[in-house]
Amino acid sequence: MTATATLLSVEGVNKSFGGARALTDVSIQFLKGEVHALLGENGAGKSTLVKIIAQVISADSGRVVGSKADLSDVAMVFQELSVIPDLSVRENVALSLRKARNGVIPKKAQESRIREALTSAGLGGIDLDVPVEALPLAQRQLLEIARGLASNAETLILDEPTATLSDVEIRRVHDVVRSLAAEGRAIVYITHRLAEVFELSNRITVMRAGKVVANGPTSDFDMASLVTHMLGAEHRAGVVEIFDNTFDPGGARTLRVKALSVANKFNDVSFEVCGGEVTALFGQIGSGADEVVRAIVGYSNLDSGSVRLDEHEISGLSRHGSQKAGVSYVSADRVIEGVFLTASVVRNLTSGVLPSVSRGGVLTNAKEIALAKSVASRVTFDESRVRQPVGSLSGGNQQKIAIGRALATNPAVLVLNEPTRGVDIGARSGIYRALRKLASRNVAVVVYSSDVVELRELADNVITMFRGKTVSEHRVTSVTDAQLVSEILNGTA
Amino acid sequence: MTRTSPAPAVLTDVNAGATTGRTRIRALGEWAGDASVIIAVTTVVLFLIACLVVPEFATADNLRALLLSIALVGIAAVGMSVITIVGRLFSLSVSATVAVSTIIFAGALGLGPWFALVIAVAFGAVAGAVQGVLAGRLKADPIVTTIAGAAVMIGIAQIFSEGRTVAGAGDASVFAINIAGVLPMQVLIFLLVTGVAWWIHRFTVLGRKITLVGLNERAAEVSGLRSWPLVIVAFVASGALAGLAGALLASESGQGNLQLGATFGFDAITAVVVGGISVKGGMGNPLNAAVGAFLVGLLSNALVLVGLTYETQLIVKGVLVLFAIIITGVASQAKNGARR
Amino acid sequence: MYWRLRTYIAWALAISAFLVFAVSDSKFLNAGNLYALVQSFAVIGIVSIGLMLVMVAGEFDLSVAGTVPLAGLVAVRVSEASTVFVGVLAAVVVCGAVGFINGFVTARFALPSLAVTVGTLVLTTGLGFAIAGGQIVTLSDYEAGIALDSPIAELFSFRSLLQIILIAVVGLLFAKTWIGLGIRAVGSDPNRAATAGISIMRTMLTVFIVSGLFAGIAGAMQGVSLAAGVPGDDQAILLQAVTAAIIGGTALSGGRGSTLGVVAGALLLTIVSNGLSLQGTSTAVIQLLNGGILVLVVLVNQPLQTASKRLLDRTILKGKPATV
Amino acid sequence: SSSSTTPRASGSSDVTGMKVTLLTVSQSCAYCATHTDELKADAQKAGVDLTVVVNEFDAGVQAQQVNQVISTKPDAVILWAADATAILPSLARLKSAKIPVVLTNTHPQTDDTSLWTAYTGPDDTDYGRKAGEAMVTALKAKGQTSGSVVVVTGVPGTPGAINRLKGFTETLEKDAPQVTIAGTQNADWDQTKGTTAAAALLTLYGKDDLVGIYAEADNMLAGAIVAADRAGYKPGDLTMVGSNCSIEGYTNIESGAQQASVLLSPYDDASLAWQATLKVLQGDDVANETFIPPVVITNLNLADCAAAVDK
Ligand SMILES: Nc1ncnc2c1ncn2[C@@H]1O[C@H](COP(=O)(O)OP(=O)(O)OP(=O)(O)O)[C@@H](O)[C@H]1O
Ligand SMILES: Nc1ncnc2c1ncn2[C@@H]1O[C@H](COP(=O)(O)OP(=O)(O)OP(=O)(O)O)[C@@H](O)[C@H]1O
Ligand SMILES: [Mg+2]
Ligand SMILES: [Mg+2]
Repeated sequence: MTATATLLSVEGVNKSFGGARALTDVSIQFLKGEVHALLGENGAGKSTLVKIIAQVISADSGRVVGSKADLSDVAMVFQELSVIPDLSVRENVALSLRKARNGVIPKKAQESRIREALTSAGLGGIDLDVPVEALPLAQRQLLEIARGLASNAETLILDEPTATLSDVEIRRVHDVVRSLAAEGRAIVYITHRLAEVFELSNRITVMRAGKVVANGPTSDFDMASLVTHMLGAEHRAGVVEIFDNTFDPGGARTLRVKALSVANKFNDVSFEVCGGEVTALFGQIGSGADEVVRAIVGYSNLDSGSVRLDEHEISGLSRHGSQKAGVSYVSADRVIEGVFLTASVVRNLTSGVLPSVSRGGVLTNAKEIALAKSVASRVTFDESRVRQPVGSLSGGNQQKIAIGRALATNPAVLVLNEPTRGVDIGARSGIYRALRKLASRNVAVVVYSSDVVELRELADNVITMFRGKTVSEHRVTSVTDAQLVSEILNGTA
Repeated sequence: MTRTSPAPAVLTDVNAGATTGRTRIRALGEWAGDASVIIAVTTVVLFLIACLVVPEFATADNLRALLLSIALVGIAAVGMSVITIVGRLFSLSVSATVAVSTIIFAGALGLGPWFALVIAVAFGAVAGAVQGVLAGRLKADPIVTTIAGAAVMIGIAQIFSEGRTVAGAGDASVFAINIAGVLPMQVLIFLLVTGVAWWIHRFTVLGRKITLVGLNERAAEVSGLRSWPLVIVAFVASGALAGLAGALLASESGQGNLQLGATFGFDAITAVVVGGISVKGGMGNPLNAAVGAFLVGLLSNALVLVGLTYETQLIVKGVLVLFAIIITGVASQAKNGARR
Repeated sequence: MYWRLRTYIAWALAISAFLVFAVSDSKFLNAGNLYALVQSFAVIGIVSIGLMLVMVAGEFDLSVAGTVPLAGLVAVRVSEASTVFVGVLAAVVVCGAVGFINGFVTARFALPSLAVTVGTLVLTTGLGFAIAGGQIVTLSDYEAGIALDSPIAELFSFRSLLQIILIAVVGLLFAKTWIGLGIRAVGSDPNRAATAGISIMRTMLTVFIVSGLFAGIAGAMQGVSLAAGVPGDDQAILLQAVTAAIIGGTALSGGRGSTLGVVAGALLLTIVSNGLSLQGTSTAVIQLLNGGILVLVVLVNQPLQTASKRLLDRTILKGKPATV
Repeated sequence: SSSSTTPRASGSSDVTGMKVTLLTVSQSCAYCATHTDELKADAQKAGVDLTVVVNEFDAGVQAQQVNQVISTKPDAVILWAADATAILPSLARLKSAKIPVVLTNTHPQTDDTSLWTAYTGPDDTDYGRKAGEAMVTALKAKGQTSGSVVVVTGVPGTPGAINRLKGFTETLEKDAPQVTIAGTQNADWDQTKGTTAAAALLTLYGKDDLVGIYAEADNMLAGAIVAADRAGYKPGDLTMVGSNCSIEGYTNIESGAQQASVLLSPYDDASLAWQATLKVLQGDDVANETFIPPVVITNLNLADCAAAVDK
C-alpha cells in the first residue's frame, strides 16, 4: 500500500425517500489505488449512496468531496443497467465521452477510445453498430462497464458489475479492476458475491439499514464476520445452512429434452429432469445455456428436437401453452418481464392463477389475499406487506415475488433463469430454501446459473454447456468446482 | 463542497413508491390510478363551483342537457379506454365506426329500433374484431391499423351510400324517452355502459388480465397470459361501443350519414387523456374516461352559460385542461418523484 | 437493422408508386404536375419531420393540428397590418412559443405529452378563433403568396425550397450531432438517458419547439400562399404527418426513426394522392387504396422484424468476444 | 317555380370530347355527392370528358389540385371552392393560365369578378333574408309579433355562416322589429353540435319569450329539434326555420317539427353550373353571376323540395 491519498470522501450524508430513511450519517473515504468493497444486504442503501456520489440524486444533508470541484472525474457503472436499448454499442459508449456542450459527434476520433474501452471490458470483437437491445443481458453488463472505462475517470464506481456475469467475465472484470487500481485510481465496488470481495478488495465498508456498521482493511474481516456485520447477529444462523439433498422420488413427473436445437443459439441438447430434482445448466455467456431454458418454456422457435413432460410433447407450445402444460418460468430480467412494478404484491402473485382465485370469471378478493399470503410465506416474504406495490420493495424482495408468481401456479416443472441475480446473501438463502422445498414436492426444477456457489447450494445435477453444446452431466456432489469451470471454459474437463 | 440538487425529473430508481404512511392511499388509489383520482376530485369541485356561481347551471333541464351532450361521446370514450388500458394507445377509427353505424342503423330501422341497434353494435364489434386481429394477433401498430381501418370503412360505406343521407324507415323514438320521466334513455345507457365496464375492469378475471397485459405485456406473457386475445377483446369492446354510440346518434333524427359523429373520435381521446388514464397502459379505469368526458362537457356547458364567446370558451377550456393535467402531474410527482 | 429496413421499404413503396403513375398516366411527369407534387410534399414533409422528432423522443404532439391553422391566421392578420415577412415571423414565433409550453410542461411536471398537447390543441384552436374574431381573415395582397409559390427551376418554389432545406438541415443535425443522439436516447429510455447525463428538459424543449416551429412555418407560408386563414383544427394534416412518420419507420414507443424514412413516407402519401387526383379517382377508391397501403405496411412489419432479428443474432454471434 | 331546369344545348357536336375538370369539396356529404353525380351525368350526355377531383374541404389541398389542373390544360374548370377566400390566389393562377373557370355553389369573397368566367349558385345573404321572411311569416300566422329567436350558425368566420346570419338579421329588423335575436351559437354545420349548441341556447334564453330557432342548415336544425324536444318543447311550440331543404329538413317539415326551410337544390346548383360550362365550352357569352333564386319551403309546398331530396 503506497498510495494513501484520499480521492473521494463522503461526509455525514443523510437521505430519506418520503418518510423512509435510506441513509443515516454516512461517512466513508475512498483512497487512491484501492479497491473499496461496499457491502450490505438488499436495501441497505448502497446504491443510494453511490447515486448521490454520482450526482444522480441529491443528498438531504452532508457533503461529497472529490479532487475536482464538480466531481467530473467520477464515473459510475449502474446497477440497474443504464445502457440505452435503442442506441448502438458505439453510441452508448460515445454517450459517456460526451462533453456538456452539444456539437457534431466526432465519430472517427472516438473510434479508437471506444474500441479500447470495449476490449478492456471483454467485448473486443463486438459489432459497433448492433443496437444494444439485441445483445444478451451479460454483454449489456459488460458494455455498461466499458462505458465506465471509456470516460477514464479517477474514481470509478461499480454497482454490482458482476451480478449478471459468469465466471470468465467476472475474472476479466477483476483483472480490469485490479489494473485500474494499480494505475492509481480509486475503485468503489459493490457486490453480493462475497467470495470476490476477498479476492479483489483492499478495503471493506459494510452498511446495514442505511448506516455504516463496519469499515476497515479487508484483512480485518473473514467470511463469518462479514455476514454477521451485514445481517446483524440475529440473522447469523440462517445463512450457513446446508441444504438437504434428499427427496421423495415417488410419483414424480419427468421432463425429457431430446436433441433440441435452435439455429445460432445451441445445438443437440438432451437431458432429463425428474420431479424432485434440481438440475442446473451451467455455462458462460454465449454458451446457449440460458437460451435452452427459454426454449423449454416456449420462447424460441425450435429447429429440431423435442421436449416432453411425461408423455406430452410440449416443444411446439407458446409460453401460454407451456404454462398450461405445467411449466412455470422465472425470468432473468426482473424489471422488464419479471414483475408488474406498479401493481401490488397480491396482483403479482395471482397473475398466473386468476381462475383459481375467481368464481365464474369474477375475482374473489378473499381468495386472492389468502393465496398471496400463502405464497408469500413460502418465499419468506413478509405477509403484512402484500398490498404494497412491488416497485416499492427492495431488489431481493422483488425477486422473491417473481419466484412466488411462478410458485403460485403449482407447476410440474419450474424453470428459472438466474434466480438470485443481485440478491443478498440472506434473501438468497431464503430463495434456495423455497426452491428446495418445492423440489421436495416432486416439482422438476431447471435453473440456468452462471454462479458455481449457487450450483453447490441449489442443484442436484449440473449440466455444463460450451458453445451451444452440452459438455457433460454430473451429480453436484461428485464433481469439483475446478472441473465444472474448466468444462464451461474449454469444452472439456 | 456541497452538492446542489439536479432536476427532480432525473430520479431513476425503479424502487420509486410511496412512504409507508401513504401506502394505504396508494392501495386505495390502485384501482383508479393516482392521476385519475385527482381528476375525479377536480371534476367534482368544478361541478360544485359551477352549481354555485353559474346561473342556470344547476337546473334539472340543464343538467339533463349536459348529460345528454356527453352521453354518446362518453360511450365511445369508455370503449376507447379499454384499448388504452390494454396498452394499445388509441383507436383512430372510432369516428368512422360511428358514422358507418349511423347509416347501418338508419338502414335497418325498418326492421325495428332494437333490431337496428343490435345490427349497428354488431357491425362495430366486427369492425373492431378485424382491427383487433391485426393489432393483437399480427402485432400491427394500433395507430396505423386503425387509420387503415377508418379509411377502409369510409371507402366501402361511400360506395354503398354514394355519400347520401340514409333516412330510416321506422320509428326510433324509443331511445328518446325519459325513464321515469327524468332520466333520458341515452344517459341511462351511458351510465349502464360505464358501470358495466367499470365492474368488468375491477372485478373480473377478464378485466384483470387486460390490466396486467397493459401494465407489462412481457411479464404477463411470463405468467402464461396471452395478450392477443385480450387486445382483440379491447378492440371489439371499443368497436361495439362506437357502434352503439352511432346507433343512438342516428336514432335522434332517424337518419344516418357519413358526416355524423365526425368529432367523436377526437373527443373520446380527449376524454381518455383528460380522465387520467395512462397512455402507457394498465393504469386507469373505464370510469375515468367517463369522468373525463363529463369534465370536458361540464366545462363546455358552464362556459356557454357564463356567456363567453366561442373563442373564449375554447381558450378557457384549453387552459383549464392544461391546468387539470398539470395538477395531476404535480401531485403524482410529489408522490413518487419519478417520471411517469 | 430492422428500422433501416423500414426506411428502405418506405422508399421502395414511394418509388414504385411514382413509377406506377408515371407509366399509367402521361400527365403525371408533366412539370406542372410535379411542381404541384413538390409543393404538397414540402408541407407534409416539414410537419412530419417535426412530429417525427417528438415521436423519436418518445412523446407526441397533437397540438400540431392547432398550430398549423393558427400560424396561417397570425401570418395573414399580421401581414395585412405590416409586411408578409413580419407576418410569417410572428406566426413562427407564436408556434415556437406553443412548442416551448408543450416541452416545458411535459418535462417539468413529468406528464404524458399526449395529455399536455390535448390542452394546447384546444388552446391554439381557441386562439385561432379569437384572432379571426368571427370575421373572414384574408390578405388583400395575394400577389405575395403567388410570388412565394412562383416556380423555380420548374419544379420548386421559394416556399417548397425553404421547407425542403429545413428538412435537410434537421435531418443532418438529427443524424450527426449529440442533439440527435440525445433525442433518441431519451425516447428509448428517459430514465437511463438521464443517468447518462442527458437533460430531459432540454431534449423535450428541443423537440417540441422544433415541432412547433415547423408546424408554424408550414402553416404561415400556407396562409400567405392562400392569402387566407381559416380557424378550426386541422386534423387532416396531423393525421397525414403521423402516417408519414409511421410509414417511414418512426416508432410510437420512441427511440427510433430516421429522417430519410419519414421523407419517403411523406413522398409516398403525396405521390399517391397526387396521382389519384390527377386521374380523378373517386374518394371511395382513394380511401380504400390508402387503407390498403397501410394494411400492407402493417402486415409486412411482423415477418420483417422476425427476419431481421435472425440476421442480428447471426451478426452478434460472429462478433462474439474473443474470450469465448 | 322551384325548378330552374330548362332545355339546353346538350349533345351539340362541338363540345364532344372536350375536357373539363370538376374541383369539388367532398363525396361524403349528401348535397355534394348529388351535385357531383348530376354534373357527371350531364357531362356524359354531352360527351364531355369530366374528371372529378375532391379535397375533403381542405383549401391547401385544393390549391395544389389547381396547380395540377393547370398542368393538364383542360378546356374548362368547374370549381367549388373549399374556402371562399383561400381560393383567390388559385383563381388568379387559373386566370393567368387562361383556363375558363365556372365557380359553383360558393361565391368567392371578393369584388374582383374578373377572376372567373361565371359564378352560379346561391347568394347566402339572400338565403338568410328568405329564412327571415319565413320566420316572420310563420310567427305572424301564430299571432306572435314579438319575442326572441336564437340562431345556430355554421363555422364562425366563414362567408356562408356570416352572410346567412346577416340576411336573417336584416329581415327581422325590417319586417318584425319586435322580434329580437337573443343569441347565437355555432355548430360548424354539424348535426350533433347543433344539438349541443341549441341545448345551450335553450338553457340560456328558453325561459324568456323565446319563439323560434333559425339554424343555417337543416341538419343543424334537426339537432336543434332534438334539443328542443329534450327541453320539453312540443312540436310547434317554437318556430323552427332551417335552410337548404336537405333530407333532414324535408322529413321534419313533413312531420311538423319544422316550419320552413329555404330550398337549395343540388340538382339546380349542378344544372346551372353545367349550363354555364356548356356556354363556356361553346364559346358563347355567359353571365358573370347567376344566383339560384331562394324559395321558401313549408308543408304547403313541400312537394317542390321532393326532387331535391330524391323523394
Ligand atoms: N427512489 C426511491 N424512492 C423511495 N425509496 C427508495 C428509492 N430508492 C431507494 N429507496 C429505498 O432506499 C433503501 C435503500 O435502497 P438502495 O437501492 O440504496 O439499496 P441497495 O443497498 O443498493 O440494495 P440492493 O443490494 O438490493 O441493490 C431501500 O429501502 C429502498 O427501497
Ligand atoms: N420506494 C419506496 N418508497 C417508500 N417506502 C419504501 C420504498 N421502498 C421501500 N420502502 C419502505 O422502506 C422499508 C424498507 O424497505 P426495503 O425494501 O429495504 O425492505 P427490506 O425488508 O429491507 O428488503 P430486503 O429484505 O430485500 O432487504 C419498508 O417499510 C418499505 O415499505
Ligand atoms: Mg432490507
Ligand atoms: Mg443497489
